[in-house]
Parts: sequence; C-alpha cells; structure tokens
Amino acid sequence: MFTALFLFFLWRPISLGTTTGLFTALKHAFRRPVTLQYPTEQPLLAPRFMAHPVLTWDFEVDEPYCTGCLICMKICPTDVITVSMKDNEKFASEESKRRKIVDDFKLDVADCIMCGLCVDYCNFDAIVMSDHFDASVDNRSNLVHDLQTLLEEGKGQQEKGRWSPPATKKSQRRSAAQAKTPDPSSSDETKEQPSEEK
Amino acid sequence: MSTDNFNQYTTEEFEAATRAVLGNIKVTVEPNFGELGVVCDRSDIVSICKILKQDTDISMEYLRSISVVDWVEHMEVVYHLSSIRHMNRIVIKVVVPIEDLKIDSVITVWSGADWHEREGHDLFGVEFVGHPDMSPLILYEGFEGFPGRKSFEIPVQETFYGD
Amino acid sequence: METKATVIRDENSETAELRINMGPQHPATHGVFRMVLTLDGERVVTVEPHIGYLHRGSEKLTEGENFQQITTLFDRLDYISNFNNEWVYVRAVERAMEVEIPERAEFIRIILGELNRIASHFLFYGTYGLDIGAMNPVMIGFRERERIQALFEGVSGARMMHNYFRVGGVKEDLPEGFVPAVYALLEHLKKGYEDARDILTESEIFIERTAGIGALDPEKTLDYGVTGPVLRAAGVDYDIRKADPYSMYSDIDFSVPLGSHGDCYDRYMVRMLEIEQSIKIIEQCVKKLPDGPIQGKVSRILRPPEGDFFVHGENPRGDLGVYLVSSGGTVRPYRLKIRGPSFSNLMALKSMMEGAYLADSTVILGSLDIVLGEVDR
Amino acid sequence: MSITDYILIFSIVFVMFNGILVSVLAVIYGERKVLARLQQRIGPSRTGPWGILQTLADAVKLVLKEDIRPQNSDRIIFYLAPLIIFTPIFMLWVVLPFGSGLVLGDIDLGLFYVSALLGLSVVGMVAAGWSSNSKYAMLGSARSAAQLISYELPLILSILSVGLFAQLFTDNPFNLSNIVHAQSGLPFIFVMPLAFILFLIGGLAETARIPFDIPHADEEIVGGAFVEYSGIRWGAFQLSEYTGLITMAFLASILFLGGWSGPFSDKFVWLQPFYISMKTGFIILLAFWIRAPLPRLRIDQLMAFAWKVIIPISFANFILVSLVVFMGDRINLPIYQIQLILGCLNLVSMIALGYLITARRKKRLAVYRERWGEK
Repeated sequence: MFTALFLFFLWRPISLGTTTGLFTALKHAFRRPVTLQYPTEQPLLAPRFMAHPVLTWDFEVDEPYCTGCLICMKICPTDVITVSMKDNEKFASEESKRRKIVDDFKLDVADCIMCGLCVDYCNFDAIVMSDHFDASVDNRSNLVHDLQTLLEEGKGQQEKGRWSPPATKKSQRRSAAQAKTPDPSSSDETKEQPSEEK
Repeated sequence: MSTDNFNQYTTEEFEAATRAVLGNIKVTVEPNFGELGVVCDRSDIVSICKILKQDTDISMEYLRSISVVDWVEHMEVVYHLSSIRHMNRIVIKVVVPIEDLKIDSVITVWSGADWHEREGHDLFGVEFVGHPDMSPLILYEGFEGFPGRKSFEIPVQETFYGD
Repeated sequence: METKATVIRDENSETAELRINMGPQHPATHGVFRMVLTLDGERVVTVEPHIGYLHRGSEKLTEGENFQQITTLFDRLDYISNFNNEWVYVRAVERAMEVEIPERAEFIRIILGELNRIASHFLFYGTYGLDIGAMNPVMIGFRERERIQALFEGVSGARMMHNYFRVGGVKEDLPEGFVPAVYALLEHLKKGYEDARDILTESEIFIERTAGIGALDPEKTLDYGVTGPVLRAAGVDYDIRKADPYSMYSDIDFSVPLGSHGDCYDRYMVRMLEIEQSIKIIEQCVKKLPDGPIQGKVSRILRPPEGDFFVHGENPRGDLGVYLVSSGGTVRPYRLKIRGPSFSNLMALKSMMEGAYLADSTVILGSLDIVLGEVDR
Repeated sequence: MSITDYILIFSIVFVMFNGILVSVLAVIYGERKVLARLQQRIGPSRTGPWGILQTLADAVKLVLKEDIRPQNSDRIIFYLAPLIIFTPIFMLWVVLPFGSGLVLGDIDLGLFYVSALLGLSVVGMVAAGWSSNSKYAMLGSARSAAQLISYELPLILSILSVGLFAQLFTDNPFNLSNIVHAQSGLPFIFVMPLAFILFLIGGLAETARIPFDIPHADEEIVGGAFVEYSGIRWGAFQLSEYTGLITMAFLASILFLGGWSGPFSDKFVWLQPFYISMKTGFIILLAFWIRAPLPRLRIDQLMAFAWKVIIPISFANFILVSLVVFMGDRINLPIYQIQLILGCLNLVSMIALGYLITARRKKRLAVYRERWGEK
C-alpha cells in the first residue's frame, strides 16, 4: 500500500529530468568498464595502422628493396627522410636486377607525422608503415633511425605479415583506378567493442 | 528565415541583377569560377559592400572571408560574400598597390570583418582604414615583417637533438 | 534567464572592477585561447579575446607544399573533424582540376565525414558537460568517439590524422567487413546517444544553466559570419549540405535541425539532433554504397589550372572555406586561404559574453565548440 | 591531572586523528573508485592491490612537493589559513559518539558546539583566498563565503528541529548521545524526512560538492580559494574538505539515521561503531552518486535556491516540528502518536512541496518541450 502511495504521489516529482540522469549514471555502474589497461593489455591494432615508415628487405636477393630513388624524400611533407643511393654491387655480378641501391637512409621519427605518403608514392614498394607505436626514447637523437635500424624493423614487420610482396602490390596499384583493391585488410573493428550490458 | 519567399536566380539573372544594382559605380562584373566576380576600385569598396548587403534582391548578409593575396607587384584583397536567402555568392576583388597598402575597412558593414581584417594586417601589412583596433591578432606584439608575403623568408630552424 | 542585467550599485560604497586573465592555460578554454575578462563582482563587463597561441602558419606552409602534401596540413587544422577538413581541401583541388570522382569514393567520403561529425559532436557533448560541471558526459562522449576512431583506424590507419582523402577519390578501398562494422557501430552510437540524452538534455540544472544564456539573434549571427550549429540554433536554415549540395548530399534524405532562441541550450540541442541526422545519413549511404573504383583519373602530379576557387563544406563547426589561388601549371598553390568556422564563430564571443555571469563565460565559450587549431591556423 | 591522564588523552587524540586521516584516504579512494564505476571506468588500479594505495601515494607526493608561496601574498595568513580551516573540522570529532559511551567529550550542548564549529571553516576559506593575492582565489573565497553562510541556516535549522523533537525523549536534547538514544525505537528520518533532506542539501552545500561546488568550480575559477597553494598545504585543504564530508555524513547518521543503534546493538557493543560507519558510508556513497551526472549551479541560482526555497522550507519545518512537539506535550499524547502525527504531516508537506517543485521544474523543462518536444 505504502509503495503504491509512494509511487502515486512521489513518482512524478522524482521521474523528471535530473533524476533520469542519476539513474543513467547508476546504470553505467553495472556495465563492463571500457578501460583498456594499456601496458598490461595491448591494444589490438588495425592491419592498416600507421606508425613511422620502415624499409623492407628482399629476402630473395638479400638486399633492401629500396633503390634510393628519392621520391619519398620529395613527397615527405615534413622533410624527415634523407636518402642517398649508390651503385649496386650485386647488379654487376647479376645477382640482382637493381642497378642502384640505397646507400644511406635517415628517418627522423621525431618529426615524422605518419601520413603514409612515402609508402603511397614509393615505386619499388620498399617502404612500409610499421605498427611500432610506442616509440618513446630517452634521447631525441635516438629517434633518428638509420638504414640498419629501419631494415631490421622492416624485417620484423615482414615477419608479422603486415606487408605483401611487391609483385602483387605493384600491379594492384596500377589497376587501382579501375578495380577495387583486394587488399585483405580483414577486420576493421579492431578495437574490441565491449558488450554494453553486464 | 527561410528560402521559400525569395527568388532563386539563375546565374545570368543574378549577374544582371548585380549589374543593375551597382549601376553607378565603375566595376567589372563577370563570372569567376562558379561565383560572380566583381572587380572594383579600392575607394568604392565600402559603398559596394553596403549596396550588396542592403539590397533585398542581392542581400549579401554573410561575409565569408576576406583574403589578401600577394601578387608581388600589388596586393589583392578578396571578399567572399554569400547570401543565405538566395544562396548566391559574390567575389569582390580589389587591387591595392604595394606602395600604398591601404583600403577602407568594411567593419561598418559586417562586424564579422573584424578579425579577417586584423589578420590581413598581421600577415600582409594591408592597413584597413577605419578599423577600430589594428593590434596584432595572430602574431605576437613586436613581430617584425609580414609573414604572409611572398618576400618573407621562413626562418630555418635546426632541430635540436640534445646531446 | 535575463543575462543583460544592470548592476545596481550602492553609491557610497567603492567598488573596483576586476580584470582576470582566463587562459591560455585554463581548463575550460578548449586549448590555448585567452580572454581577458573585466568583472564587476560575478558579472562580466568586457571581454577581450586573444588568439594566436597555436598559429603555425598553415596558410604560408601550403605555399611550400605540393598539392598532395597539403592534406596533412588540413588534418591538423580542426583536429576533431579531420575527415571533413580533408574533404573540403580535396574538393577545392578537384574543383580546380575538374576531376570526376567515382560514386563509391563519394559515398565513402560521406560515411566517414558524417561519422566524424558524430565523433566531433560527441566530443562537444563531453566537454560541454564538463564545462558546466558534470563529470559523466565526458566519459560518455569519449567512449562513443573512441568507437568511431577505432573504425577510422581500420579504414585509414590513423585515429585522427588520417590523410585518407585524395584528390579524385580516397587512398585505398574500405577494408573487408566495413559495412557490418558500421552497422554494429551505429547500434552502439544509438545507445550511447540515449545515455547522453538521458543525462543532460532534460536535466533541469542543465537547462537552467544554458537556456537563455549567450543568445544571439539571426541578424547578429549573420553579421558576425557565424555558421554551423551556432547559426542554426538561431533559427537560420543554412546548412551547406542542403543550401549548396556537394558530393551526393542532394540524393540523401535528411533534415536540418533548427533552433529558435539561439542560446546555448539550442546550440546543444542542434548538435545532439545532428547526431541523429548523421546516423540517418550513414544508414542510407551504407545501403547505397556501390561497388566500383575508388579513384578518379588524376595524374600523379597535380597541376591545377590558373584561377581562384572558393570551395566550402559543412564542417561540424560550420562553414569551412578554402580559397585556392593557383597560378597555373605549378605543383604548389600560389595562395591558400582557410576560412575556419571557429575563427568566425569566436568573433561573436564578445557580444554574447558581455553582461553574463563569470560562470556563464565557460558555458558560452563551450557552446561555440571552438577548436583552436582552426582559429589560429 | 596526572601524567597518565595526559598520556591517555594524547593517545586517544593520536588514534582519532590518525583514524580520521586514514578514513579520509579511504573516502578519497572510494570516491575515485565509485565515480569511475559510475562512468564505466576502472579507477585507480596500479598502486597496490586494486589501487588501494593510490591516495597514500598521492599524499606522499604532496608531502614531498615544493611548498610555494606567491610573492606578494600575506605570509602569515597564507600559512595560517590551512590550519584555520583544518582545526574546527577536527574539533568537531570531540563530541561525535561512535557508540554508547564511546565519545570523547559527551557535552550537553553538543548540537550547539557542532553548529558553532561548522560555521568556522568559512573564515579559513576567506583567509586563504584573500592572502593568496590571486584574483581567482579571491573570487573563490568570496563565493565560498557567500555560499557557506547561506547554507548554514537550513543546516542549523534542521539540526535544531532534531534537538526540538528529541526533547520528548530526554531532558538533555542537545546532547548527541541522548539524540541517538532517542532514536533507538524509530530513527528520526521516518519522523521528519523533510528535515533530513534539508540537512542533506545543506550538508552538500557546506562541503561544496557538486551540484553546489561553486567555490571550487574547476572550469571557471580553477579550484577557488586554494589555487595558489601547493604541496602539503593544498593537501590540508583537501583533507579538511573530505573530513568535512565525513563529518556531515556522520552527523546525518547520528541525527537522522539512528546513530549506532541497529539490530542487536544493545547486546553487542562492538556492533555500534560498525553500524554508525555503515550509515555514514551510505550517505557518503549518496554524495558520490549525486556528484557523477549532475552539472553545477550558477552562483545566483544557488543563492536563489538557498534564500527563496530552502530557507523558507527550513523555517516552516522548524515551526511545524515545534508546534507538534509543543501541542503534543501540552495534551499529553503518547510519543508514538506524536511521531505518527509529525511523520504524516511531514509526508503531506513533502508531497505538497514535491508538487510545487514539480511545477517549477516543469517550467524549466517546458523550455525543452516547447522547443524540441515531439510535434
């Protein structure tokens, strides 16, 4: 009886605006938290995730794909790439088809804006965006990556399968204007979508 | 305010209407890449703006932006106007000679010209005569030079890498 | 309700006006915005906005960048609605070069742009709640924005600085499973929208704090060149998606929510209802999303013809305009002027804030939803 | 007094002081955790198991921080202000009973003592704001002075109405222990819910918590009176804030929720502190919950709410209680009947007020309905 009375007389003053907010807040307390406890729980990165670019390694010929053609240097909006090229010794001995090869490659990750233009414009598919997002170091000079570091990181990326061999990718880009890219960048909902209700 | 009660002009009609409204003033009215371009003398700018805003057929009540373009030999102040009732757009271009970078302020016509003009003064050194406050808006006080101009060299800063 | 009240003073007592400096380091100025307030007790007598703390010279920088590289600068203008910024820029170059954009690319752009609008409005919701002192909204706003950003990361590889729109289309095709992911996301967003609405929209304290505060009448809004939700809250039906339809917006059925009083509450409501409309637009676009190419025929080196082009688009904050002057045949623009919506919206601050309470100053500033990256450029 | 008495007093004070400090740490931790849960977060989770050492870590950090004094501040008052605000709150605990007989000073005018000390913290706030030589701090202190003084009235009026009603049970109605004893049958919340609600609102405002946290208002005046403080002095302010919250909740549970009394509390004395801390914890949780989704009021709205709504209601409530007690005493009604009459009158007046407030709220909501409701 009391409950009925209470509902009848007090529900109307209670059920207005602000109280709805209070109960919505209370409802949230029974849902699963959305927090990702970062260092212990690693975020699930998308296949297309872009951290700084790294260089790939041609395992067939055992040399980098990069020929030092400078296009990445030219297209880079923040001028963080410095490249120089040299004659390829393996071309003379006919091990490789690359006449020129990268001599030195410097990437200043401190200024890199991870835009992916260098990857887009590379003609030799020699550069790829890594997923190395936690790039903090204790000295800024350590953020300047040289050729060796970039190639090592690139090898890691290749092992992770974040990069497809150039033969297919190059033809893909050629036909990009006509056809839909069959790039299998599978699931896009990479971050987990925690179910709302408890 | 809705668009229902007003005529929607075609491009030609609008051009003709603008010409008719600006009858007495010496201007060039011609299409300018999808908008209606009006090129006028710098002494006429306030009167033209007033007419364009107050005329009910044109009613350019919305000043979209004021841009300054540095053509090295001269500066060009470009006013982009728009009418919300008619959905028509006008570009007014005014040439300001480099020796005498002065143009009348249109702040009396649109209050929204305020910061656009101050910005133009900051970056290009164009003085908008009649603007109540020409103090630096974007740059700090005491900044030397006009960074918007083509002649301005962006100082190259070496990246500091610590030890 | 009435913000412009006369201050009654005792003639015998001596009072002094207090000048306080709000910002550039202040929790409620949404970045590095600074305003010098002259206070009479709790009333604001004058307000003097100062901007420029985040000036990076974007316009000057564009003169030294290729047309492809400029997209990255546009990402960093209004860093809450990056896709919408890129979109206006690539449309400016497309307009100059008269590029045909394939239909699929257009739909991808609309979907991403509208998702970004929702993300931006949710962020507004969160920060606005915080400006008024409520803590829960900020978590709801960021929670929903986070979901949208996770989807963006799957599409473009970045959560905020996408660099995904290209002149003539988009960078690469949507990943597999995008459409079901969007449907799942929209379900979440609808739920999140309901949570958001329940906490603030009908809360009396919220209405008490926002209704009648910082009102702008239509004439004044237009006079200041205010656009976007702030203009529509004043009751002016001006949405570029309707008024000057670009992309495929003319084929899409949606309505433009309009306010009537032009106060902070209407601005809030217009933004909230725009979330609903954006969800509606995305649902239609995902249904219509055709197969086909994603990139029109554009040469790799962009050289727009000579001329000057003004292209604008409806950003979450209003009318973003790009004035592109091309000297013809060059790979760089001769001049590129950016007309940021926040820049113009902020100009109206003075007329809104004077006479209001000090506590209202953050409410009014929050209701404009400025992004300083775009104000200072 | 012999030396042993001094040692005893000192040790009791030491234990109580540290007990309050620890409970403040616990309350801050609880607030962060509860607020986090209400916002679908986890809250502190790294320091210690479930992050329970988080507030301790923060406290250690505050102690180690540099103590900064603004150059042109008033040195003596600046250093004194934390103490001024800190001491009265702790002095309150002298009279607060944890159980029957478990009280330091069981003084007869406990209620007056409490209301006198509650008003003292405003001095510290004003001192802090004025001496900092900062405009933000001054605004904050002016705001807190206005707010604390306004909300003291409803708070004290509701406290006094409790004292009035306790007159029926005991000769010493202003003694807190006696008030608790009077509630062993029926807690006063059932007899005068109106006074309880007024006390809660007044208490929230006194402790400057959302929606009444105008003196701090992080988004407007960035923390109010103690913007310029740093390190442990700032910590002292924070400490007194949260001690104030605990004290308010404790008072509420003593005055309205029956204090230490509960099932079997007479038989097992050790249950009494447990009961009272449970009740206190419940009220603190309520404050946390209210904090999560509600926006802050504006200063003029707050003042209008105090002087136009809360204070008239408090006076009416006070008069109602005194009338009922007086009449009941005059015609020698049994106590349960007086309780019933007062409870019913309270309920009726609450319903009436509820409808009045609803009408007012509807006027606010009409803004939404008129503009944006379904057409």
